[in-house]
Amino acid sequence: MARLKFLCDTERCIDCSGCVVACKEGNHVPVGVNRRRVITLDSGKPGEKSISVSCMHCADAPCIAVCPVDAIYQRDDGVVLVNKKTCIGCGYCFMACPFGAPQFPKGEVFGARGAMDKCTFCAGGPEETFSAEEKHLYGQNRIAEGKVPLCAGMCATKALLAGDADVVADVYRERVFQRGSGSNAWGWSKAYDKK
Amino acid sequence: MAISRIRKSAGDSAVGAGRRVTLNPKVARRSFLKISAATAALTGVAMTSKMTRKANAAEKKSPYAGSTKVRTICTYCAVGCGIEAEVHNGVWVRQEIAADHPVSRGGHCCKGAGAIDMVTSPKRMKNPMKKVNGKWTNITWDQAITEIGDKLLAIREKDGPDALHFNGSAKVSTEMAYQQRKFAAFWGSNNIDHQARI
Amino acid sequence: MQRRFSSVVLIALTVLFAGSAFAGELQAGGAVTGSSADYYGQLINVITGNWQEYGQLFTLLQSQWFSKIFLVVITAVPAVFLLHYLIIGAKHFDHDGEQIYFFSLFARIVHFVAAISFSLLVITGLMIIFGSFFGGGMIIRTARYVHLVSAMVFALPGLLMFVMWLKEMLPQFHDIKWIFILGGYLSKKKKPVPAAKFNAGQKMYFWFATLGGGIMAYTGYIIWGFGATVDTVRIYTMLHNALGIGIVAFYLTHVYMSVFAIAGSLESMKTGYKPKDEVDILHSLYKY
Amino acid sequence: MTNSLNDMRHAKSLIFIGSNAPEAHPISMQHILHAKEKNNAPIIVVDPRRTKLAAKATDFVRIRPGTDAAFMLGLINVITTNGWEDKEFIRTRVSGYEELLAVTKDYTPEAVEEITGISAEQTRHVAKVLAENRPTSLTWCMGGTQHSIGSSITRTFCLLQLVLGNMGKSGGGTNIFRGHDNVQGATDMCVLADNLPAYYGLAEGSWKHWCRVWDVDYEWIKSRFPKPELMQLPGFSLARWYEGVLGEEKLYQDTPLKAMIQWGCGANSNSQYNRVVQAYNKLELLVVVDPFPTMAAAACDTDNIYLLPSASQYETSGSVTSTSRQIQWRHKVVDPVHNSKDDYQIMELLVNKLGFADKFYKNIKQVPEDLTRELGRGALTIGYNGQTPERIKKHMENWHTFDIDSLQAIGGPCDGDYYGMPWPCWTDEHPGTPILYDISKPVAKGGLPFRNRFGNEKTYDSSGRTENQLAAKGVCNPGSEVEGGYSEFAEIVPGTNWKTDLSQKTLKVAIARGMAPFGNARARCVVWNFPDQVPIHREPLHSPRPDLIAKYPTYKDKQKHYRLDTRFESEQNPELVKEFPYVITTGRMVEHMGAGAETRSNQYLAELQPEMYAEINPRLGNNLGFRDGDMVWIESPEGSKIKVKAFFTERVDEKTIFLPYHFAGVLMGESLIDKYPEGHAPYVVGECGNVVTNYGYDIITQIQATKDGLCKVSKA
Repeated sequence: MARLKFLCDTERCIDCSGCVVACKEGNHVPVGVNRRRVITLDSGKPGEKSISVSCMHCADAPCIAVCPVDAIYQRDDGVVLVNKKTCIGCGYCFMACPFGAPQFPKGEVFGARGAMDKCTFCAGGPEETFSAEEKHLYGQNRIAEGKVPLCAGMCATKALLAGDADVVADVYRERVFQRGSGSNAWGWSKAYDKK
Repeated sequence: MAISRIRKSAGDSAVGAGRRVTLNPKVARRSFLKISAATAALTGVAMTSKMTRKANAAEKKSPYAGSTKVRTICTYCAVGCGIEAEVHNGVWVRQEIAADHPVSRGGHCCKGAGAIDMVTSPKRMKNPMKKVNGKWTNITWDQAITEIGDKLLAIREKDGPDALHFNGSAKVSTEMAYQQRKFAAFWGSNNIDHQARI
Repeated sequence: MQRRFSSVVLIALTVLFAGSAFAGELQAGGAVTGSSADYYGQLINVITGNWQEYGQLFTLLQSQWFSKIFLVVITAVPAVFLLHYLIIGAKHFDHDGEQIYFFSLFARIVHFVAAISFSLLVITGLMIIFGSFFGGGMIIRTARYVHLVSAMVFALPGLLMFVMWLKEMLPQFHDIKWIFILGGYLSKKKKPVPAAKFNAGQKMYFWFATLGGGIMAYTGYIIWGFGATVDTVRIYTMLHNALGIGIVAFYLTHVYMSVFAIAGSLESMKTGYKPKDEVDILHSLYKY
Repeated sequence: MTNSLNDMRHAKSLIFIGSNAPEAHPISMQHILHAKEKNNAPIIVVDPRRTKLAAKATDFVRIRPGTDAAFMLGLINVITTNGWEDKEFIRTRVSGYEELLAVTKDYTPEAVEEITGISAEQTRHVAKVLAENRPTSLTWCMGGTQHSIGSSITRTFCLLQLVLGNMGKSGGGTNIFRGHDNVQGATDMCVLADNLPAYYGLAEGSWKHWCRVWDVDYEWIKSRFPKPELMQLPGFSLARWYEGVLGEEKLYQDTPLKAMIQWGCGANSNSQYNRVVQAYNKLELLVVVDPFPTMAAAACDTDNIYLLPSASQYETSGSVTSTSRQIQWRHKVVDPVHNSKDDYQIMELLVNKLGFADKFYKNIKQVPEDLTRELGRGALTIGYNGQTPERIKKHMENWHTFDIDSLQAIGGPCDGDYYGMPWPCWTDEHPGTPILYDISKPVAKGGLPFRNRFGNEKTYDSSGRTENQLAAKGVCNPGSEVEGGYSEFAEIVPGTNWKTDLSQKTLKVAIARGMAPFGNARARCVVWNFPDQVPIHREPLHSPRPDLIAKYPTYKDKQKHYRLDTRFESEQNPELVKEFPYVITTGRMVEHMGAGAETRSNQYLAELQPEMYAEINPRLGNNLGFRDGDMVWIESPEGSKIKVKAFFTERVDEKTIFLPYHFAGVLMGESLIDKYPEGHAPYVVGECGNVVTNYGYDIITQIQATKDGLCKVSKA
């Protein structure tokens, strides 16, 4: 069974936030909830690197493990989804997540957190596919349409790859190989410190 | 550690009876992947889109039945990225990935990814307006054009055409830009310029 | 004492501010300056913290241990008491004989308000822990709200009880002896046990309920609003759960004692009077 | 751009000067990073800031703002002293080279270090990298142009590419990334004070040419102007139009400006924006045509203002020209929303009202296609005639058939065409010109030599040397009838030349003969009609280096410069730096665009970048005694000031302060958010960075010098 994965190539990510807005605009995510975001390390310093982060749809997802109401589940293709009707907004998944992916809109009662919202890999949710309810609660179900998630599809530099884990890995491997293959800036001259 | 509680079956009843589409295991995956990976590396584009697309071909269905796709161009910078706008019953419902555009290959920055907002933003002007005694007032197009035109003609009469300056735009189409320059010429002044100057 | 008081103050604060904004919402956190990336750079520290250390520990405990331990506590403790009830049985005292005025009206009201809210806290707390059993959703969401309201309600009587009974609840040497003989509950004989107004068991429950309650209230407050760094929230959640285990155990004991093990003690708590022989035996050191 | 974004994939090295592609042109990075990865192309970024592009660079060169020309001349110095120049290219296709060398010999790496702050070693290193990795793609943006010597700076960029022989080659070229989506198209249509469409200028012949295209009587157009000489006098420029309203300076027209139509122009990209606001309030009539209210709506206190809601670009159609000179058709997605009208409708209403509709729309039956045809009929200089609406739309429909590397259609209905038919596209069959000045291809297949525009021979003032301006013998496009240089085509149709022959017979004849209609000449190093015939370094008007002002003084004051006088020498004051010690420079952020009226009205973009700030080096901030996040006042020598949040970052050095310029809605510390029409204020407002950008304008183009002013900073 194919497993769906994200991979962000930091050599290519330029911190343009295209993925962030593509996700929000496509799925009508409310302001304040970030299913995806770009993080820059060493901003303005030598060695500055950016990376786009969202739910990584972990194989052994800690969020699923800690959810007290089993609202989070994993599909056969590896996509981790939340059932917003079951979710109680306790925030345990957020504490368990190494990527800070779960997001909580403000609820109405006592400032409680609303149901958890996170990246769906553009695969909608447990409601009926393409139903108005699915769209309202989770956004588009592009996987059902046979399309890639918006963030990766709209990535400016194709830094963000999404799709079958094997293909993603192959593409990335090929890129890394290509970068190291030359005899100029990245190859021998670098290896032997030739100026 | 968490394996014990991960539901492996997508059809689990607790999750709801919703129809979920997963990748079709019948596709001879390995050989097919090789091809798509090669293409991906060649173009530098995440061609994995093809993977999911083809694998799901049998179950393909659109949430917007009968919608049309309009190819258009992003309105922000001069790179000229392609946009595929999906229009359903006269409404721009969503922005599709223009993966075949030769320059952008579906890519957008944050501005272009939110291009649809140009149409949907609640901040858009809704009616012609003028200020009356310091307060904004809605007026009709007729009134606006009549008042503006009369005023312009009066100024032209009194001070000549050079009393008008026209700031044109780099945001309009080439045809419109051409009309702006032509307008100035027919008005009788060279007082026209646009953002390229600055 | 210092700590105790600070937690008392915190309980009061919880009551004061609970209804208003739980300001610690993540989205509002952090000064927003510079580019988006810097913003998120700041944010991510707030978000994932030291996952390797605390996140992983939390995941392990939450996924593997807490619910199991709670399950053990809520099944094993009643089971032990069932055995006790069957083998040793309840203690019966003379409710028609001489009565001693043991609890003032004020104390009784305070105790009942505390009892109801505390029971709700335990019940809703357990509902959240076993949320999947109930299928989550609206029921458990309501349970969370009730949990919050109960905590706020409990804060006042908790605080009053603490002040009211503090002196009597301070540990004394005879408490050790009481613990050694387990309060005499393992024998059917009515032999005076070393205890003043409150025995060692009650004292332990008292401290769990008040001091522990204070910690529960504070940690709960932080968890509810994510009012600290994620690492702190993780630690507090673990603390909240761990302490909850003890509290639930003592709560069950208290319930068993008052409802089953000592016949008529529920009545005593209503009227304020205890039979003289009960006091002589179970609170032999009490000076009336 | 002489080449295209996709062609940058073939570059063997890339140098960016005053360009921050990841923020301003994010999608171009796809191709730039491809060159870096696939060709191992070194990326050299020359900028006062360590930008996001610098994060992807192999070499980052920190330069003092406004000294780009000195650095370029220094590179040429190193290249020529080491013999790394492309001698054959220079011999055959470049003129005035000796005169150039006479200037560059003074710009040794050490002299350059003194001016720019770039170490001599780094200058040598960069020169070597460029020499060893050809072709080099050179890119500049507003960082290179918005200076008082902007026109000289851009010329030095071209000169570097000529010396390296990188012009007209795939992977080389001077690739200016244009800002707005259709700034190339609008410039080509010359929405400019000093030109008629397609750069025809304002000469009588140009007017007559366009009158023929418009099918109106030249005498009638002439009668529309108050005086015939005003037809040939450039109007006010966007950079300084407000001076025409304020009346504080001498004007070269009889009346001050009293009315203003601002059509799709945010205007807070104008430097000294507070003066623009003053002008708004002095106007008798201000018409703002825009989908959003723009800052003008909030800045204008008087009742003189009208807001006309135009539809967005997605609610109308027309062609747009990208930075790669590709012409694409922007199809209409939906009908105009609310009570807005598209640009064409509004123009029609206005023209009808003003009473010249019959003449204006003489050739126009179908909008916008007939406009495309009409402008194509006239815009022969830059070859806008081959791109018919039908062809442009065909390209859009078949964009998947174009190859990403060559941009040429492989099979399909557009077989052989280059995507978007980059101009010049001389005829209906011409594929477009993907790379300008490329003599490796026949003209009919998209090749071109350098244009013969300034005569066939010239005696230089500086050296007294006379040089032939046509290309050397044997240098021409394949299939050229004349093997070598030749002049531009004229008199094929009597009384016309290739630019004015509306029958386009001249173009067809030239191409049939394998020749370029505009001749085959040399690229000039000496521009005898500019004040600096060979570009040299001149200190910014407001220079932080008073010691260098004496050595590299600015120009004499310029009279009659777009209907105004522009101060140069009299504005340059060596004492200024004592009171205003920090250099101020401005730029873009990726989340916002231009004046920001559109993007600040988008909730998601507003969320990502919600606040105006000033980038300040932590060392400078600490020395001045304020902390990250404190509010600071930034004051300009012109007396204007803004209150912004200090953002500490090492992107800028200790002498430079950077401001993004997209914000508006707050003016000199006072929020104007309540003055927007109710419900139309953007989600985020902020101080306009351009309030504190300094006086200073280029001597040729009058572009504003926003990148090298001075300022002082104090805690608010």
